[in-house]
Amino acid sequence: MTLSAPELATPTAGAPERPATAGPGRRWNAQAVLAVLPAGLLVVVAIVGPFVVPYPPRDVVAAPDLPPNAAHWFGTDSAGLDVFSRTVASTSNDLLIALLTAAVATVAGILIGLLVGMNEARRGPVGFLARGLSRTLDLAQAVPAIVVGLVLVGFFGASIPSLVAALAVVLTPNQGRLVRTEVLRVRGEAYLDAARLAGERPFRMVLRHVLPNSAWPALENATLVFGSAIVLTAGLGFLGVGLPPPTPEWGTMIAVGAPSAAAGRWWAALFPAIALAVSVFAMSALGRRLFRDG
Amino acid sequence: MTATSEIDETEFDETAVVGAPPATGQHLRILDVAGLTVRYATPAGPFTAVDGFSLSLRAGERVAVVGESGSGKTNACMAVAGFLDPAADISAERLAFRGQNLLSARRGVLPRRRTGMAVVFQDAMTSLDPVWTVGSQLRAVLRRTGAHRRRDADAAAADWLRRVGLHDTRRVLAARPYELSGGMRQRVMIALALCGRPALLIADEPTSALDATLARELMELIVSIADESGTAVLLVSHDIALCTEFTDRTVVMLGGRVVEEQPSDRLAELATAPYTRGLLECVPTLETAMAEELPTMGGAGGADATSEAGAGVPQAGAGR
Amino acid sequence: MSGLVRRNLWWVRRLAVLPVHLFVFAVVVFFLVRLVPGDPVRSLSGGQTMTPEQYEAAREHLGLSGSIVEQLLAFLGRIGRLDLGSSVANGTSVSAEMATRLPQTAELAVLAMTLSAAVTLAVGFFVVLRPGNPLSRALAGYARAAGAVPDFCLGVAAIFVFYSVLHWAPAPIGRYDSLLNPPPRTTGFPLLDAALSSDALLLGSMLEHLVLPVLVLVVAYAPMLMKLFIRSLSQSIGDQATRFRIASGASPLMVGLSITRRALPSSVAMFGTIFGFMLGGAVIVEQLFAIPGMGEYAVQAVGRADFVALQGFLLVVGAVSLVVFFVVDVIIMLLDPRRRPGVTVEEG
Amino acid sequence: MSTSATVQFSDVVRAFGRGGHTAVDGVSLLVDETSRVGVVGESGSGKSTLVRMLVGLDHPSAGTVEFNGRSIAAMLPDELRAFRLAVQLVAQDTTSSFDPRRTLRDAVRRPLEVLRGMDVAAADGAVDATLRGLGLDPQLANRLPHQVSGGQRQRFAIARALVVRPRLLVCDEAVSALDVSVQGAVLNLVKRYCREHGAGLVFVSHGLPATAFVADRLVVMHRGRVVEDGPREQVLFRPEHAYTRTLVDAHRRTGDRRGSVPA
Repeated sequence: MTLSAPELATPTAGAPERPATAGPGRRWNAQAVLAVLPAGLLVVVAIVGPFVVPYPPRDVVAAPDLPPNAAHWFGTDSAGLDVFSRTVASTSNDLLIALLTAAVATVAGILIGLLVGMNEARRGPVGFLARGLSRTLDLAQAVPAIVVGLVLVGFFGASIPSLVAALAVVLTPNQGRLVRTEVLRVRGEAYLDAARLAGERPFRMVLRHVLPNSAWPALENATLVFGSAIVLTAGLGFLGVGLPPPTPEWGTMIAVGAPSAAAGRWWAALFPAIALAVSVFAMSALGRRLFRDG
Repeated sequence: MTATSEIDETEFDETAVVGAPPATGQHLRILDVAGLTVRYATPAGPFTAVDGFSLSLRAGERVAVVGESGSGKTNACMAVAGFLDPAADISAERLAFRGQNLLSARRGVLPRRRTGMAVVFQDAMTSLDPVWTVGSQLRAVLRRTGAHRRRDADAAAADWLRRVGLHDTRRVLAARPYELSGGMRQRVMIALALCGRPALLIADEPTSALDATLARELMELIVSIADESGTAVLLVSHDIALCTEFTDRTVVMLGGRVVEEQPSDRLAELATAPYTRGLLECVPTLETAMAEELPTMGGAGGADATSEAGAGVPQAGAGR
Repeated sequence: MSGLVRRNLWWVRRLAVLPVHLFVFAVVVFFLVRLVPGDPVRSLSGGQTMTPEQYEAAREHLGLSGSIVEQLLAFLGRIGRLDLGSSVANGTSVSAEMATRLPQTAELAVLAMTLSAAVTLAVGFFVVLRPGNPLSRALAGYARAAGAVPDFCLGVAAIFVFYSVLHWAPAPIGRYDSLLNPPPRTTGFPLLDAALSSDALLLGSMLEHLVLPVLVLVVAYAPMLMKLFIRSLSQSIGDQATRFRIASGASPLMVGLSITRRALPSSVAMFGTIFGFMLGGAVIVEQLFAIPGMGEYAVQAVGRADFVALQGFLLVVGAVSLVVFFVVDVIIMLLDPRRRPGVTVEEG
Repeated sequence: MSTSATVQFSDVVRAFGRGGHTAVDGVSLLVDETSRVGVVGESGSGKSTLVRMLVGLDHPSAGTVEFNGRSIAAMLPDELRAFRLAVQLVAQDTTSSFDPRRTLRDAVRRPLEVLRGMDVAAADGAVDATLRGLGLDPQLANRLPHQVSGGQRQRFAIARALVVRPRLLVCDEAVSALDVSVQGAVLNLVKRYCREHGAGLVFVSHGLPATAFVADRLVVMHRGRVVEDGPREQVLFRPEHAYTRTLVDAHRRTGDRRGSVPA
């Protein structure tokens, strides 16, 4: 599967010099609007799309394999479902899964990363557990994400919650590793010593200094997690273990359209594929805008 | 390797000095800079880091460029060395090294070496390549200067280590930079810079991370090897005392401009610029250590020179 | 002698933890499979009523009898004998299946990764050294967009364009033309076997059938490597060490080697991860091109709720990935000795 | 004037890692609020490790470091609070000693809030007074650390240490990263604070003249050990250890060359 764990798991050695620019005073220009607009449109489509589509996305509405025409803008698939309506209606399912996954994986990743990073060097059972957890995060890389997703969803059934849970299991380790690397960096910074000298208690210190300074890469990465989640959801759909048909979902649509494409009827697979790529692009552009300089 | 007292002739030939007097190296002007200006484009408009810097250096001469942070000293010298970012806008009336115009040199992503010119930087730990052994790094340079066979290069490398005072050559040659102490790394860096027998060595704050003892040792080392091989030295430093002790001439920079140029040994008597005088006064010495209060600079300093007039100790404490 | 030992201790130590990792992984797989809800015996019998004896026999057969500790020990014992059990669905030996399928996938993965690595090196240097060039900007953009177009989209598009429209590629079914006979099995790797059998027709057909899947994998995965390599290469070029190399007068070749050696470790790590992924996870490409590899097996196993087959699949994939990671770690430690265990680098 | 603050090092050893190097090797040292001690030595001589143990950021592997007779490593929260109020540090690295995401004001105010339990308004008043005393515009405090110059940042670091009015001020390479034109002003501030408040000082630096200026007692460290400890004049003019002699000599010769230092 394309965008998957390795893509995300690149804790850059030595954090890039990124001064605290996330704060106020960021200037808005045409570029910024351009970065945020697609993601905004996507959300709008996801919310209102299912209500304004011309045909019911789950029903057979016309003859199968009609090429794009005035009545069916994107044509119909091999079962006679309207590709345009299904492509639009899929947005809310795919986006919802991806959003929830990105949120769960990021929050869990930050917590695990903090826990591991702060306790790894300790002696005693806490340190031992933290080191074990740290190794587990590394080992989690050994199995392809799509396979883990496949197994989990295959066994536990495909629904939005189970997909989110499975994808979160797959994607959390990367976020955790990313945060852990940052925590280890922050732990060496002199301002933690200064806080200790100011009498700060460990818990407050984590909250005030470690968390804000180490969670950043994971937040930036969250949009990539979002992209991976979309791609993985669609990939599972493509393999036939995603949301059960006739639920509109891009991966399932592409799977249905693939044999048609091999026979020269390109439209049933092309449009959902474009929708998929556009949403991943839109979100990564948003991520770059929100969490990076300039 | 024998120490020749003259610049390597084969290297000299490729940049034949046009119209230079056929004299000995002593009278040869090897570096000629006039009106050097370095600008950067910033969001807030163009920023001039160096403004009309001029300097000329004869073979074997040692010149210091002194200034505080933001004085443009490093920018000026790195422009000469060819190590400025391609984004920097460099212009000059003249910028020539051994008769070769340096301004026309194309600047790409990778800086180009200027034949006959070597540079040492402040931090040996980051300057030395961390993943290769010291021996391999020395060989990489020595193989280009005649020691083509590995055995010759190895012998020459060991020889150079001994010249910089590292006598445990077998261990040092096999070591990687992080396995050496700070002082040893600094010496390895000097050996690497000088073993290519450059005509000019540009040393950018070579000692500022070291304490006085080590700094002196290192400067003495640079000077003795440079003297032996007739290498000119351009020393860039904020340490005015060090500069005046180890060089022939001192150039003082402030805000991108040259404010003073004097023979080093008479800088204290001849200095006319108020900034130079202030700088000389400010340097903590064992003499001023006995004083009640250190002299501070008025408004002449850089961005930090806030008025000291009203500065006292904290008057209102917290606990009252 | 002791010097020899000390010099090699770093990779020996890394090798020594490999079995530990394998063991931990096996235990995790064991418990993961047992976490699956429902009774595998009941669901497999398809609702047929069983006598208690039949039921117990079925449990026994699946390794589900006895306490959890006994089950684990039996499970580990069987793994030790390389026996992965037999498929619940059709009774075939999982080990035997793996032995024929792993080479199929490995061949695909090795070809795709070799090509990706070559492309990455070439593109990386080009992009970093010629930043202003329009082609280099386009390539950099492609690398940044890594992953936005997933492999199944690329695969479907490739089949449409090169098979149905242009007719350049053969039908996306299997490894070779269905009219040809399979090569005699000598190494297990189909392409190698075909080459050894000197059956030019078969070899040609195989190569023809490989072009599209390999290209899809390269186009989908190489940008991830490229993105990372471009980043670390420009970091490495900007290093003080690079400047000092040039300043001290090393040859351009040596400067290039120095830059590359410092840039490579992070890309090598990513290479290993992607390679591991492909060995078990070229799932979608195998599905698309009907290649009988590991991924296809996993999809079938999930479809049939065949937990023995899946367990075996996970173990093989995990083991292969862990070995790949070991090799990657050793290569990284060779490139950058600071990463060897026990090496401390003082800061600053 | 107020309670005493005495830190006693007894045969302190600090070794790192399994069989790793020994940064501090058997040091016994007493510092209190009556003395202004300068500690000099080359990089790697164990100065920084000594400082970290002195302010309780690190603890010895053998021997004890005691504050007013109580081992710092074994302190209860209340004792630790008293210790932090009495002993404060100005650290070496000005760029990383402030959290890049928090304002300078937040950093300077924090010790008052935590150690003295002051509310934000009262603490802010005290912070402003301290900043003015150090020649800093209180408005500057609302900026982020990277928005002020290095010299200003170091003054904020001093303000953070002085805001609780410690009895013992510890400076670790506090001026090494500053331009000479700024160094003098900072050194003057440190010296004046100690004099006017009768506070003790431990000034650690590799620069001998600056250290000698603020200190009246000099301690010379070499390879983890204290090789010389005595009144400033004695160490400067009648050094006993060979290392001290080279060190003093290095400075004297530099001065000689400029023709301005008396023998």
